[in-house]
Amino acid sequence: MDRPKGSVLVVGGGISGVQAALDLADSGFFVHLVEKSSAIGGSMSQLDKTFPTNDCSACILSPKLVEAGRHLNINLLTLSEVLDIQGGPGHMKVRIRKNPRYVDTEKCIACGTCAEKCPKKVPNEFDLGLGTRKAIYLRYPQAVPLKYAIDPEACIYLNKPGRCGFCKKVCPSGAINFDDRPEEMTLEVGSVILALGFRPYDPSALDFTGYKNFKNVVTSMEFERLLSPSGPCMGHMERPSDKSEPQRIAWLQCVGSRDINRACHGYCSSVCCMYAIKQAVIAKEHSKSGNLQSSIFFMDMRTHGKGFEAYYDRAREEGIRFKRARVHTVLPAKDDNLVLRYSNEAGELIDEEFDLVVLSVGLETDPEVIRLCHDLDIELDQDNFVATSPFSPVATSKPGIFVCGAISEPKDIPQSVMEASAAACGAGGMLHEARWTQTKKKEFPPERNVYSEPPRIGVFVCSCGINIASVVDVNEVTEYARKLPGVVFAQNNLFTCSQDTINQMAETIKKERLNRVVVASCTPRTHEPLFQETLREAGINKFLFEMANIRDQDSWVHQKWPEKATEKAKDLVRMAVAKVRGDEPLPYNHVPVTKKALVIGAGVAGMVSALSLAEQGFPVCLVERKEILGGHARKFYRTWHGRVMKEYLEELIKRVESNPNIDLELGTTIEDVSGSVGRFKTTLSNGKNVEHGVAIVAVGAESFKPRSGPWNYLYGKNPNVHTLLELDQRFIKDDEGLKGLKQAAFIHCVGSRVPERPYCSRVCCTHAIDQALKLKELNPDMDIFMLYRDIRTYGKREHLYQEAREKGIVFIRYDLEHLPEVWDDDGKIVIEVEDQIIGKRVRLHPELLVLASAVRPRDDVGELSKLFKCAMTEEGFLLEAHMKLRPVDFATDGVYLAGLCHYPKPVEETIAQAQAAASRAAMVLSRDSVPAESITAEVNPMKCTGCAVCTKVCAYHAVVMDGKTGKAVVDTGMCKGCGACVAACRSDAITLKNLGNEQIMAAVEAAMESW
Amino acid sequence: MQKEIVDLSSIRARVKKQIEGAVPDAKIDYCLTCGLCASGCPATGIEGLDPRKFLRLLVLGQDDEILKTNWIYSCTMCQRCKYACPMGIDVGRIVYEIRGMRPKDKRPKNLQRSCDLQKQSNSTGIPNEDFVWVVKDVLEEVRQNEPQWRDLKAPIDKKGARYYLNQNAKEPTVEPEEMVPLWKILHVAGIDWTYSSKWWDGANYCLFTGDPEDWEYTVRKQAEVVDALGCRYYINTE
Amino acid sequence: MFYATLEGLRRFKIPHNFEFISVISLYAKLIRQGRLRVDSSWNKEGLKFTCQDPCKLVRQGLGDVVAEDLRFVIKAVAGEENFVDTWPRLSNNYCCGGGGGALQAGFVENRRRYGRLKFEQLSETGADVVITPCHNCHTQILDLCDYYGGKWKTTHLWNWLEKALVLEDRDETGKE
Amino acid sequence: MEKAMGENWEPKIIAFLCNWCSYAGADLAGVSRYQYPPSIRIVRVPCSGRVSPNLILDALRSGADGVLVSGCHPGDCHYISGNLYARRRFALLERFLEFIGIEPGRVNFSWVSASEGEQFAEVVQEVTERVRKLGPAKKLVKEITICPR
Repeated sequence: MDRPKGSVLVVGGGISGVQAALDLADSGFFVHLVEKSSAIGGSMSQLDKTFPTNDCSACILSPKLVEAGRHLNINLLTLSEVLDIQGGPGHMKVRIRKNPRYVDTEKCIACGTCAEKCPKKVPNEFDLGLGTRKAIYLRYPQAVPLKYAIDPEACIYLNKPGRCGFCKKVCPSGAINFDDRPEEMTLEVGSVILALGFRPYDPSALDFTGYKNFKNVVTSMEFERLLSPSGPCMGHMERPSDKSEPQRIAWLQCVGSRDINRACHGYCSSVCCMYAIKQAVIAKEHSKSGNLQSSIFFMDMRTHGKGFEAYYDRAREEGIRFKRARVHTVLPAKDDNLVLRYSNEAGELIDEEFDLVVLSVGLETDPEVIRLCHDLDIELDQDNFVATSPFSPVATSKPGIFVCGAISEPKDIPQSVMEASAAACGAGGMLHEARWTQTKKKEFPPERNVYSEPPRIGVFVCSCGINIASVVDVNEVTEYARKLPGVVFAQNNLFTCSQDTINQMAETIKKERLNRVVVASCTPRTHEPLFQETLREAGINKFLFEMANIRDQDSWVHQKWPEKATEKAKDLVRMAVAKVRGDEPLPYNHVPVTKKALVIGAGVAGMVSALSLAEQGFPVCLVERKEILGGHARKFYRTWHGRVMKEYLEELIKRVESNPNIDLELGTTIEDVSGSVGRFKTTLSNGKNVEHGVAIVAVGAESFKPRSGPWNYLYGKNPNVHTLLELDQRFIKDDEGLKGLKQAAFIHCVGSRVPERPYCSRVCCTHAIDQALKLKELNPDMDIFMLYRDIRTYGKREHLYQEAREKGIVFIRYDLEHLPEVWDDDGKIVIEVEDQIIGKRVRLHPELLVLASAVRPRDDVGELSKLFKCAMTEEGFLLEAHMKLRPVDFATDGVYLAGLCHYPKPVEETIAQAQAAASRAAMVLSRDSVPAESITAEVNPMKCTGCAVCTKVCAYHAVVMDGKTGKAVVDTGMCKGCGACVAACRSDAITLKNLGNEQIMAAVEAAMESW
Repeated sequence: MQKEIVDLSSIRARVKKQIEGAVPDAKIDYCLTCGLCASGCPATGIEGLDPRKFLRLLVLGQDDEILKTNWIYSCTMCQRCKYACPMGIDVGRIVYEIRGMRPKDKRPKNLQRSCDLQKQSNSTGIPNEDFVWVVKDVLEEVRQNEPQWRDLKAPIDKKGARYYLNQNAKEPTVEPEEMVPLWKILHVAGIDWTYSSKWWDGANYCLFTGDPEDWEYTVRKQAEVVDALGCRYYINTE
Repeated sequence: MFYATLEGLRRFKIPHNFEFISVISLYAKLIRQGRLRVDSSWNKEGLKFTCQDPCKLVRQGLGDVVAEDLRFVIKAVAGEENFVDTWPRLSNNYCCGGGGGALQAGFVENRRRYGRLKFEQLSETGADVVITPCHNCHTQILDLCDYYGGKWKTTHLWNWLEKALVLEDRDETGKE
Repeated sequence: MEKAMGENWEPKIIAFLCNWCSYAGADLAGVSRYQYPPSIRIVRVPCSGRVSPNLILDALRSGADGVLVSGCHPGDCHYISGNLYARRRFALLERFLEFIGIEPGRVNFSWVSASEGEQFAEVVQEVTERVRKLGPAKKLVKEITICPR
């Protein structure tokens, strides 16, 4: 067979698709990223904030989108759909239809003149119809690509040629093309990733929610837009009926989830509890009155993720009300208010009035995605999500096609991002022989040495059509620039970013022997990379460049003051010129990569990571403190899908042991670590030194054993009291004694969600219920009681909970105020607990009591985290670089984490995270060197007093004290150029290259000159 | 305050099992105890119960309380709880079964009597001949007093009529003039219809006593009558 | 009760050759077909109408379709603008509390307590007339109105339909 | 005194904006066409944590009537924690400014995220008004020499 294709198709431009595309493109594969709408960003771009960090969604997402949009090895196909996929792994032919945009993306400068003049208003789908947009529109303000598109259904001209056509008349760059037609194309790729996400459940069919009848009943997605600063009410949180600010908001949970009656969705949507809490918290922040009362009506509060339980606790402290009740029907009240009537646990009926009701709608698969999967012969599960197996969580039934994100199960953003990397690992790993075969590489001429030259500055002033020129007198600014010291060339352009102007700029740099360039146009956030590349093409260092933002921050915001805007433009140009004068060429830093990985911990996570890398040809050193492989999973009977762990584990161990690329170090721990990404040196306890480019930490966790204290429940005192894993041991051994039991009981949350361990252990509800079902398999007549606080069988696991109830397993809820009492009556276990529904105490006599005890971090994780300079959470789990978007990276580059040391998780998520860690590691290992920040800090040892303040403020541990000299030293490979150390230095001994105090002050002083 | 203790050394839950035997899709165990039913049930609080508590008593095998409570006669088996219940549990159906478990002599007398009468012909127990006489008498009165309705019809046992019309027993018994508007409407529309002189009552209280055989018997009788007349449609006025 | 026959035929698999229909659906069909012509101009005072959705006919019977038919007929008879809907409504409407044999069972206090919700819901509409297409509902709602001091008139639909009938093709003698 | 300066007097304000949030927020104000007074000159810095007290004082010394420092909201920092250092430093600086006789309100700190275009315009409006009320910065500022540069 031929060598496989070195390219991958990613379908879906949401966060998971974008992440998968970036991982692949950065590890040697060419990516075609197909997106149905006119811009990438997906559902995440519609969110206001994200839990549990309350990050602004657009802020953390945009950089990734911009990166994907500009990536040389990502071919972005917007307004496109997959029609058909033929062939198998390594060689697939994909037919794609690209729908017309009617706007030439090469020419569109996103000035918005077209939309301003367009007479046709239609409901804006990005705001879920709460606001309007024009027929020519940007999907959202930060859209990537930042190009307008015409909605052919709404456009007057396209429906009645000869009418309207205003956009074409006013477009300053001639970008409108009414003759655009759909195109079909065939791409050849090696593998495919489907990242098609979900759609929010439409509650219209649930008449009792009042969604169709009452304006002030909105879905959670609509409420996200009402909160968003870029939404229809610009973040002022107005309720739809009268635009007033709601003072009392209620959230109704499980709308379209956990409902086999009306919604036909038996699964839990996993994210709604958390997003409802987040919305309640954020709404409180938005409230101008400060008196907002937020109430969440729920069945089980499912805050099962990292940091979620603490978020829930904090929300309660902040006064968010949590009502364990469900409302049958939303009732109308005066002034468009709403009344919720609910029965509390005591059975009392209570009526409460609200100004706004938010329906926490679940996630479901879009029918179009279902159709596509049918066409592609990809197996779906009973809920129409793509079917996957616990041991290959991102592989579909079709070889060579992978999935990530909510297409396979409702899940949150971190889990989706994790899976995106895992899918990239799968899709790229199978094509590893073809790495770098289809990628493009930009070649630049050698750079001219400009050190000895006096500044010869060129200034390019952009009119941006009329966007700048209609307010700012660009000619005056150009003339002014020409006279500034050091400036030898100044020119005004209609569109500085147009391809011909760019080419001409490169010529000018060469012809005029310019050694510094200023472009006065739009924002550097979108255009700096383009112009910097032009400098490189013209043979000068890209850091000899500045931009003056005379559009976004001048002409667009001072439309009423053209004279002052012109003065300001001159100032901005003068500031840029003053700054660029001091700019020096900076090195394009690179760190050479030692092509080897160190994996610490040989449980399932460590072994999967190691194998994923080894099978792509990368040598791995796998270190395990015990003498055997397998870790925690050895004690584990089966996954909740019913797959026996032992079979999988034995196979996995065999593969690890027989892989020639894996160097096993058993009975070994880590003694010391030095270096940084690309060039770590680690000393093992057996005295060996390992040089490696990356490290994956997968050291697992432990099961909490309540030998004493409040959660003891006779553990260690009565032989019939077990932890979950101890019962698993009896299952593994086929213990006959279990069959004869008449009654068994489980107590959930033993040592989890309690003051000393305030997090949820995520896995125990599902594990305990699966065990109860196993007991029922052994003896269907056994009476089984589950004493629980909230059942957290998120996602598809909800089916298991339902099955348990179907089989007659009885669930009794308790809370911290009403703990179950357990005592020993002459060797027999007795439990008493209050059933809050009937208000009576029930007494149980189980012959087996199982404690679903917490998963706790290992005590020695702290030492390891210090060695790798990684942070830990308060609870003692390892802390990733960013909870939302970098779930497998540490803040320290080149170090990744996977498995239980990150947070308790079931085996399928452990495997996904392990594969994700391998993908991230492969991004480094697949290259000979990795780029490092050029704008880095620099210490002047003459001035350094050795106070070490800089080392404390550096979040990246890039500044360390030199033991010999007692002075601070910056590791340029690790420095991110934030400048925190510069600001903190008391003796002015640290500076940031091209952003030193002198340079910033040069700009400030220049600003003051004419004022 | 010590609460009552329920010992669950083994759950007997006989009533629950009996219901599950009769109604395989009763789904009692599916209950999430979310309380949505109780929030929307007009009978919540009556006799200290609500649909959720009621199901919970069944699950925990509190059979004595289940069999004793008169809440089963406040629950109208209206199925509004089932309508929105996430699990679609039909409390009304379960209540029906429990009503049937009560010995006939322990049931509300009038309710049982209505069904017993229904089994003879109609729920008020007026003789069929009286019904026929009342219809004819009222029709005659209208024809005489209202000249524009002199050709109004109220056929009984008209074989081959396209439509069969039932009659709630309340009207011929206590307010016979209430029958007339419908006759007029059908007349104006040119509907070819007929009553039956047997099993003409449109209500059916045997639906509520809990004995399926009674219910079946009465419906079967109605169906036989309609088919014997050869009507294409059976118009129900309830 | 509509449901008694509908479900009885189904559950006990009783053989039959007829189609079981509701008089409400029939009214609606006849009006739509033009076989019944109605005119709301009699309602000069603008009497406001609302209705009960009988559980046995709507939620347990033919669903929202028949409930919408009911509204269609009332609006045709009393004038579009004179119909005030309830909430909840259609298949989700409250049971009046008279069904399920409650009227016969004798727990009067419980039955009225149950009906309190129905009474409040109907009162809130401010309607002058409540149409009850089921005899059980009719009796219960009459009682609730009387017991709790309601201001409306509880009636069947046929009385108003008769009032609104257009009889222009018929002369005084009754000849067509 | 306010009258003496005239209605048309525009204060000169230097704004240090972090690249990732506030600068993006300022861009969004432009994209959304929120209008604000042409009283500020923006200096882009990687992180609000880069802005040392010296830079703020230097800006005042070189003639600015006011200074605005704006960074990411707590928790949003692109560099993990830089904005928190900035916040802490600013709290200390405020007291120092009071000590040397600079009116509160000349130096301002705010959080503006990349999606808060309107908020950015509002912040500029507010800061401009605040500084306008204080009047031109006095030579006092130019006289002090503090930092060991």
